[in-house]
Amino acid sequence: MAVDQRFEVRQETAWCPGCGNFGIVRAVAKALNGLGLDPSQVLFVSGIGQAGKLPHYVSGNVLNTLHGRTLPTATGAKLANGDLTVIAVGGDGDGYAEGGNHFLHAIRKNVNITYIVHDNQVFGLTKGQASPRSDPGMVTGTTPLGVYNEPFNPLATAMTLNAGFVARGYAGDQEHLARIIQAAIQHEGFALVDVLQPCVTFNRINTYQWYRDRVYDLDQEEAYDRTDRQAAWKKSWEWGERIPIGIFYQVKRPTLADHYSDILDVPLVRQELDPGAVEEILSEFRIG
Amino acid sequence: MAVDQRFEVRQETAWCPGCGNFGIVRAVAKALNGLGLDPSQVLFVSGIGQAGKLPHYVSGNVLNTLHGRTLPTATGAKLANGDLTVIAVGGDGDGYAEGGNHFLHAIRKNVNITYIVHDNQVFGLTKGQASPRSDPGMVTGTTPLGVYNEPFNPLATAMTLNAGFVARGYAGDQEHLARIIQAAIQHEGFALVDVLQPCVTFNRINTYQWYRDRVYDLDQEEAYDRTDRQAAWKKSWEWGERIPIGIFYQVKRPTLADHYSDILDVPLVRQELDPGAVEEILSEFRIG
Amino acid sequence: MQTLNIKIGGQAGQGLVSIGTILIRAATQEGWHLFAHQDYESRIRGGHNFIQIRLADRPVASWENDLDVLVALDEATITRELGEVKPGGVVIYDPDVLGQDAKTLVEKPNCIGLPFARIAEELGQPKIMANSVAAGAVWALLSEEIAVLHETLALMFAEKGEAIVQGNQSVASAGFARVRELTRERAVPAKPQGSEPRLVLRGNDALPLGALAAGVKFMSAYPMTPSTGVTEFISEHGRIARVIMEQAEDEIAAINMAIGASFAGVRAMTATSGGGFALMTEALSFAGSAEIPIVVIDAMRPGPSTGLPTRTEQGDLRCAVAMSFGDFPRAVLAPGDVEEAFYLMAHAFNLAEEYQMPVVVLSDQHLADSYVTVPPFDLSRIEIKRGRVVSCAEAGPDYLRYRCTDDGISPRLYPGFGDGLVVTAGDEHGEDGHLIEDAETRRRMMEKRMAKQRLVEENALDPVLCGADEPELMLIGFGSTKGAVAEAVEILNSQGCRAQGVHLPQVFPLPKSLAALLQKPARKFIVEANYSGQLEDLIASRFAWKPDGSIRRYDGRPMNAKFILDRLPGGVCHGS
Amino acid sequence: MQTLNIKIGGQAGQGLVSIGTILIRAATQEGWHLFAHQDYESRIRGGHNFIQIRLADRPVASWENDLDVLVALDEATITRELGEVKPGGVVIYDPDVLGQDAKTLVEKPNCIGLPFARIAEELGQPKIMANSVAAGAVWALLSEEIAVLHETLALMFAEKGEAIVQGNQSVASAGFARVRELTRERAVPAKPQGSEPRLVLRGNDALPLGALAAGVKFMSAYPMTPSTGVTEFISEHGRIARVIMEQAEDEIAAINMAIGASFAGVRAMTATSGGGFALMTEALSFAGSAEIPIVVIDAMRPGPSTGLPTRTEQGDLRCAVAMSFGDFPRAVLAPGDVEEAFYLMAHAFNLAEEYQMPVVVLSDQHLADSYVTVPPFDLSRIEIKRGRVVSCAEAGPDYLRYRCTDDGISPRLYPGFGDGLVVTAGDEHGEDGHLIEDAETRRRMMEKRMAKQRLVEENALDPVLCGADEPELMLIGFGSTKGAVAEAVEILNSQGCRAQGVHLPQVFPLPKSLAALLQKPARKFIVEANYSGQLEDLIASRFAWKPDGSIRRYDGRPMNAKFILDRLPGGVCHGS
Ligand SMILES: Cc1ncc(C[n+]2csc(CCOP(=O)(O)OP(=O)(O)O)c2C)c(N)n1
Ligand SMILES: Cc1ncc(C[n+]2csc(CCOP(=O)(O)OP(=O)(O)O)c2C)c(N)n1
Ligand code: SF4
Ligand code: SF4
Ligand SMILES: [Mg+2]
Ligand SMILES: [Mg+2]
Repeated sequence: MAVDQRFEVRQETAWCPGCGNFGIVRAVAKALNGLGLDPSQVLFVSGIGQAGKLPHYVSGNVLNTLHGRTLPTATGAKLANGDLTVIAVGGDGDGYAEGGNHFLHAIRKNVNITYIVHDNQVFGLTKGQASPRSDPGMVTGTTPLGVYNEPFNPLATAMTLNAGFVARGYAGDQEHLARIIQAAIQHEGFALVDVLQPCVTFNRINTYQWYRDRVYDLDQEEAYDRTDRQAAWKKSWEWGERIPIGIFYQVKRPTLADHYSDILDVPLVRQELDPGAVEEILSEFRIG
Repeated sequence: MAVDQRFEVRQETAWCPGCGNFGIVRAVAKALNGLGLDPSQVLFVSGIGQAGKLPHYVSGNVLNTLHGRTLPTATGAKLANGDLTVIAVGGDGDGYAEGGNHFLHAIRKNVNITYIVHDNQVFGLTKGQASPRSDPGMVTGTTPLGVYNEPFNPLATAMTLNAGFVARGYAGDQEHLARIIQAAIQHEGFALVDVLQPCVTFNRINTYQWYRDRVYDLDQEEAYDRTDRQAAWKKSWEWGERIPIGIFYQVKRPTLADHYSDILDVPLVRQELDPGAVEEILSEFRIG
Repeated sequence: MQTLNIKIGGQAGQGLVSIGTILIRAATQEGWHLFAHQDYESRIRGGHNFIQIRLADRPVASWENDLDVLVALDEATITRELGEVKPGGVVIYDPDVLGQDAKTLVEKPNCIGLPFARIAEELGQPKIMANSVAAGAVWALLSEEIAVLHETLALMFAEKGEAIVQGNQSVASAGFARVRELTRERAVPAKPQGSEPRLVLRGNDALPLGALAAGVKFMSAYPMTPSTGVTEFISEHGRIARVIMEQAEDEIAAINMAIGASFAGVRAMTATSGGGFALMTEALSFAGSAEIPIVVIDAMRPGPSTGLPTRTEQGDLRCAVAMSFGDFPRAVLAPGDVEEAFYLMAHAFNLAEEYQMPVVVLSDQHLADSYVTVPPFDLSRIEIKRGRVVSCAEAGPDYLRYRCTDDGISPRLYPGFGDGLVVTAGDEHGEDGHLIEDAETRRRMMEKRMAKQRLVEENALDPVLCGADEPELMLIGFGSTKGAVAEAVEILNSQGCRAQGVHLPQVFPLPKSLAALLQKPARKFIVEANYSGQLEDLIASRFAWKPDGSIRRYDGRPMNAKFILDRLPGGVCHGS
Repeated sequence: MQTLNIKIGGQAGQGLVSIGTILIRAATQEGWHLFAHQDYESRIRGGHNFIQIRLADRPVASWENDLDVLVALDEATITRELGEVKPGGVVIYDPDVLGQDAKTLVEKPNCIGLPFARIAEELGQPKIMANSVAAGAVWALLSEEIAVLHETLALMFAEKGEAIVQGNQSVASAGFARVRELTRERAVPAKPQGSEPRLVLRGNDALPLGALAAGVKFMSAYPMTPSTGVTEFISEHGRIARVIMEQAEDEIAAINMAIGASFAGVRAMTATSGGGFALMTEALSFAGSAEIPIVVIDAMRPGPSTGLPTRTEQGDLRCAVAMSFGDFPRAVLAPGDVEEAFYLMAHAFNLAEEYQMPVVVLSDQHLADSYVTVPPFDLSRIEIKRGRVVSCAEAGPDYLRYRCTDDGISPRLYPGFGDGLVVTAGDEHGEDGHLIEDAETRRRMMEKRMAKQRLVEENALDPVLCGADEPELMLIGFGSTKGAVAEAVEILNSQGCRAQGVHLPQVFPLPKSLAALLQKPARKFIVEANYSGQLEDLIASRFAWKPDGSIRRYDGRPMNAKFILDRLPGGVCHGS
C-alpha cells in the first residue's frame, strides 16, 4: 500500500470504545490512501445510524443524508459529477431495512459507486433492536422471544440482482478489508462490500471472538471462481462453522453512465446553462 | 374443479378489451370456487394500477390500498384475523418498484398470504412506462433509448429470501393458473404467484403470441425437483426461447402466526377488550 | 369577444386527443386563440372522456359551459352531454356507435350523423383515420376552406410518409365536405385577425420547458398522473437538452437522487402528485436542513389518498406549505397559466439556489393538461442566478459549508471544485457541517436557516391583479383558477360591478403586499378548488384575517367564470 | 413548597439511568413527589448526559434550574454544570475521573470527592455497583436512614439473587455513610407527608399503558428516538397483554400494517418520530379516505430532518395538522403530562373508532423520557367506545361500507363477520366502496367524510385551565409545556399577577370554547417549543387572531417556568 496519508481518521468519534466501526474507518482510510486519491475528489454519502457517522471521521466530502436513503442520493451525486469517487456508507438497518428498495434498484441501475455496509446485525444507534441481519433467536427490545424472521442475505440478493461486484469484509481484518475496498472502488459499476462488524454493546452473539473462530478468506480456496454466479450464490449461504470473506462475485456490466454516455461526455456539473438551448424544443410548439 | 360458483366475475371493468387481466381474474374466481370458499371469508388486498382493480371485479372483501403497499397491509389484516383467506394482488410496478422493500420483508416474515402479481412488464395505468420487469431495450415514455436496467427476477429474489412457495403462472392459461393459485392458497405461509400478463395496449414485446411460443409447464420436466432451492433458483433464469411456468419451489417454513401462537390462540379480532387487564402491568410502576 | 366551444367526447383509446390536437393546431394556424381542457378517467380504454376546445378572437384562459359544437364518438357523449349544447349548436355523431335510445335523442335539427370509421374505410383508409374524418367535419363549421387543416395534417404526419399524409387529408376532406353540405345555410365565424406566431401548449409542456430554459441538468421521478407529462417531456427531450431524466423505483428515491445531484452542483428537480408528494416529505425536510436547492413540481389531483387520479383539485396547498417536521425555509409557487408556468419554473430554480432551499411548484391537472395559445416565450427574460457559489480559487482548505453570514446564506462549494471539503448533514451541525449536540449551536443554526425565510418573504412575488383598481368586490385565488377568476372579474365589470381579481403566483411565504389589498374596503371572496379552504387558512394564519365568503369546488372538475358567478351571493355588488 | 433538585451527570453507558431510577424509586417510596427529566446525546457510549430529579413535598410537573445536589460521574459535569449549583448546594464527584483543571474547580466547600467505582471494588464488588455507591451518597442528603434505599435496591435487584442485592446494599451504605459523615452539620429535608401509593413513570410508559388499557391489539413500528420506548414497551408486555407488536422494515410498512389490522377489526397503532412520521403521510391520507381508524403517536424531536434525535421540540404540530394531500377528517391530541398521556391515549382510540379516522397523538422527548409521580390510574375511567359497528346479524348481503348517513358515519362491519362484503378503497368510491369517476358521487363522499370533521370539532376537548379565572395575563400552550406553564402561572399569581394557563390537550380541531378565552381582556402569550410559532399559526388560522406575544424555545431543551418568566416583557402584569 502506498505511503500517501492524505486521508486521516479523526480521533474523536461518537462510537463505543472497541466498536468494529473503528476497524472499518481505518480500512477505508488505508484503502483511499493506497489508491492515492485526493480527499476533495472523494464523496462519502451516508445514512443515519452509527455507521452513517463514518464520513464525519475521515477526510473527504460528506453528504450525510437520511436513514435509508444513501443509495439514491449517491446515485444522483455520481450522475451529476462522474469525476467524484463516490462511496456510500451505512448500517445494515439503513441499507437492508429502511433502504431495502433502493438496494434492489441501485444495483439494477449499476451506477459506479462503492457501497460499504457496516453489518453489525443490529440497529445500533436506536439501542439494539433486531435488524434484517440478526440471527434467529436473538433477543432484542422488539423481539423479546427472539428474532424469528428469515435473515436477509445481502450477498445472495445482490447476486440475484446481478450486481457486478459482491464482497464481504470483516472489521477485525483491516488489511484484508482495505484490499477489498480498493478493489470495489476500482470496479466500474456498483460494488457491494458488506462488512461483518462486531457491535460490542448490543450484539452479544456475533462478537470478535465468534468471527475470529469462523472467518476465512475465499482466496484461500483453490477452486473458487468468482465469475461463476451460480457457485457464488451458493457460497454466500455458508454461515455457521465457517464464514467466508473476500470477493464472492465479480463481472463487468455496462454502467448507468454508459447509457447516458452522449450526455455525460462532459460531467453534468461542468456543462453550461443556456436558456437559448431550449429554442429548438420550443419550435415544436410554435405555430405560424 | 368443484361446481361451486360463489365467486363471480363482474362484467364491467376498466380494463382494455383483450387484456391479460381478464384471464387472471377468471382464474382467481375458478380457484376460489374450486376451494369451496365463501366470499365473505376472503379478503383481497390490492394496490394501485390496472392490476390493483382486480378485487373490484370478483366477489370478496376488498381493501384496495395505496400503490405499492399491498403486502404490509395484507400482513396486518392477516395477523388481526387469521380466519380470513388473504390474497394480495398488484402489478409489477406496484410490487417490485414502489413496493420493493415490502416484497423483501413480507417474505422474510412468512405471513400466510397469497401474493398474485400481474406481471405485464410495464406500468399500465400510468400509460406504459418501464417497470422493473421490462425487457432491456423496450422503448417507453421514460426510456426513449430503451430500457437499460437489469430486469428484476422476482422468482429468484423470492427464493433468495427463502420464500416457501414460488410460482409463475400465465394469464393465457387459466386452467393452469387456477391450479397454481389454489396451491398457493393452500400453502401455509407466504406464496408468490407471478403471472405473465400480456398488456395489449402498452407492451408490444411480450404479447400473447410471444408467450405462446415460449411458455411451458415445469411439471412436464421429469426430473424437476421443486424442493431443491439451488436448482429452482437456476431454473428461474430461463427466460428466452423457453419460459417455464408452474411451481418453482415449495417448502414449509414456520409462519409469522406460529411465532405468535400463544397470542393467536384466538384471532385478535375476537379477543375481548378489557381495561382491567392492564392492572398487572401497572403494578410494575406502583410504589407504596 | 367571439368565442366558440367545441367538445369532443368518446372513450379512452378512441383518439380524442388526436382529433383535439389536429383541431387545436389548425385553429391556431388559422389565427384563433384558444383554451382547451381535457377530462378523462383513470383507465386506458373505454369509459367516457372528452376534450373541450374554446376558440376565441382574443386570448382566453378558461372554459365556457355552453357548446357550439358537440362531437360524439360514443353513446355516452350523447346521453350525458347533449344538454350542454346551445340552442342552434351543432352535434356531429357517429351513428354506428349509438344505441336505439341515443338515436332518438339525436333526431333533431343540427344533429349530423357521420360514421367516421366507416367513411375512412370506404375511402380505402385504415379505421384509425376516423380521427381525421371527425376533424374535417368540425373544420367545416369553422372555415369555408380546408387548406389550413390539410397543412396541419401534412405537418403532423410528415414523419409517417406521404401516403399517410394524403390518406388523412382525403378522409378529412370527406368529413369536411359532408358537413359543409349539410350546414350550407350556416355562416362560419369570421376569421380572427392577427397571424403573429404563437405557441400552443399545456402546463405539462410549459413547466418542463421552463426547467430546461433554467438549465435543469438532472431529474428523477416516478410516474404519477397528472405529473407524468413533465417527466416524459424531460425524458423525451433529454438528449437534445443534455439532461438526465432517471426513472426511480419510488418517489423517495426520486427526490433523494435529485438532492444528490443538486448537492454535487447541478440544477435538479423532481415531479410528482398527491401520494408521491407525501412520500417526499422527509427528503424535503432534509433539503431544508442541509440547505440543498431542489425544485419539486406537485401536480395536484383530488385527494385524499388515490382519490380521483385524473381530475383536478387544489388540495395539496396546505401540505406543500406545512409538510415538515421542524421548521425550515421554503417557497411555494403556484402558476396560474401556461405562460406563468414557464417563467415561474425558471424562477423556482433561482429561488432554490439563491436561498439554498426546497421550492415547490404547485400545478394541477387542469393546468397540466389544458392547451392554450400564448405569444412565444421571451428567453431573454430567463436569467440564471445560481446564488452564492464559491469559485475553486476561493475555496481554501478551511471552507465551511454552513458559515454563518448576516443573511443566513452560506457560500456554496460544489464538491470536487476546490481544496475545501464540503460536509453536509441533516443532523444538526456546526458551520463545518459536522454533527453537534449543544444548545447554542443549534439555536444559531436554526436562526441562520430561518433568516433566509425572512428574505424569501421580503422578495416574494406580488399578487397579480386584474379588473377594477378600487374594487367593491375582490376575488382572491391561486394556481389554475387564475383564468376563471379573471374572466369572472371581466364579466362582473362589464355588468357594472367594480370587481378585482387577485391571483397569487407565490402562496408561501405570502407577499407582504397582500396585507394592503386585504385592507381595501371591498367585499372579499376566496376562490379555490378544495373543500376546506386551504388558501383561506393560509391567509388567515398569516394576516389574522377572514374573507367575506368563499367559493370552493371539490368535485374534481375545473372552475370557470360561470361556476364562480353562480356562487356569488346576490346583491354582493352595488353595481349589479 | 419544598423542592430539591438533584442532577446526575456523566457519559452514556456510565449508569446514569440506573442511579436515577434507584433514587426515583426510593424517593417516591419515602413519600416524595418528583419530576425527573433526561438529557442525552445521539450516541451509545461517551458524550455528556444527565438526569435531573426534582423532589418536592407536593406534585410537581416541571424542572427547576438551580441545583441542590450535583453528582458528577465525569469531568464534563464539573466543567459544564458546576455553575448551576445553588449557593450551599452539594457536589459529589468521582475524583478518579477528573483532570487537573476540574479538580481545581471542586476545591470548594460542599464538594465531596467519592471514588464510586473504587469504593465498590474496595468492598469486593464489581465496578458496575458504582451506581449504588452514588445513589447511597445522594440518599445521605435526603434522609438520615438508609432503610428505604435498601428496600428499593432489594426490590430492584431481587431477580438477580440475594448476593447482588446485598452487594448493592453494602456499597450504597458505604456511599451513604461517607456523605453523612461529611455533611453531618447539614439538615436533611423534612420527610414529606403522605404515603398513599403512587405510580412513577414516563410518558413513554403512560402512552403504551393507555393504549393497552384501551385494548390495542396490534402495533407495528420501526424504531426511532424518542418514540422507541413506546414500541419496546408494547413488545415487552405483548404476551401478557395479548398484543402483537411487529417490527416493520420501515415506517411506511409500519403504518400500513396497522391499517390492515384495523380494517380487519382490531384496535391498531403505530409510533414514530419526525422523519418516520413524514413517511407515514401518504398512509394517513389513505386511512382518511378509506375511513379506517388508526392511532399514530408522533414523539417529537427537533427537526428539520434528523435534527437533534435525542432532544425535545414541538415542531411537528403544523405537519400533524396539515399532512395530507386533499382534505380528510382527523384529530390531533397533545397530552401535557403523564396522566393526560394515559387517558388521552385511550381517548384517541375511541375517537379513531367513533369517527373512523386517523388520530395523531403528539408526544415529545421531554414528555416521553421524564419521570413523574402520579396517583394510580383509575381504570374505571377508561371506557371503550368502538363506534358504530354492525353485528353479524345486521350485516346482510347488501351491506354498504360507505353508506351515507346524516352524520357521515357509516356503520362498520369487520370483514368475515357477516354475509356482507366489506369493500374499501383509497380511490374515490361510492357507498359500496367500488371506484367511481362522477362529480356528484365525489362531492357527496367529500361532504360525508368532512361532516365527521365537524362532529369531531364539536366534541373537541376543552382547554385545561389553571390559575386566575379573570386573568390579566394568559399563557397558552399545548403538549409538554403544560407543567412549565402551570408553574409559571402559579409563580405569577403568587407575585400578585392574575395569570391564567391555558393548556390545549386537543390541538386539532381546536375546541370552539377557545374562542371565548381568546376574547378575554387579558394580554395573551403563546408558549411553544418551536421556531415559527406553529400553535400560534394554527390558532390564527382558526380564529383570525394574534396573541400579544410569544415565547418560543428551539434549542432542543425543555421549557420550564423560569424560561417563560424570563421572557415575559416587564410590566406585562399590573400586579407585578
Ligand atoms: C426514517 C427514520 N426512521 C428511523 C430512524 C431512527 N434510526 C436511526 S439509526 C437507526 C437504525 C440504525 O441501525 P443501522 O442502520 O444498522 O446502523 P448502526 O447504528 O447499527 O450502525 C434507526 C432506526 C431514523 N433516523 N429515520
Ligand atoms: C405513490 C404513488 N406513486 C405513483 C402512483 C401512480 N401509479 C398508479 S398505477 C402505477 C403503476 C402501475 O403499474 P403496475 O403496478 O405494474 O400496474 P399495471 O397498471 O401495469 O397493472 C403508478 C406509478 C400512485 N398511484 N401512487
Ligand atoms: S452501539 Fe454498537 S455499533 Fe454502535 S458504536 Fe457502540 S459498539 Fe459500535
Ligand atoms: S393498459 Fe394494459 S394492463 Fe392495463 S388494462 Fe389495458 S391491456 Fe390491460
Ligand atoms: Mg446496524
Ligand atoms: Mg404492470
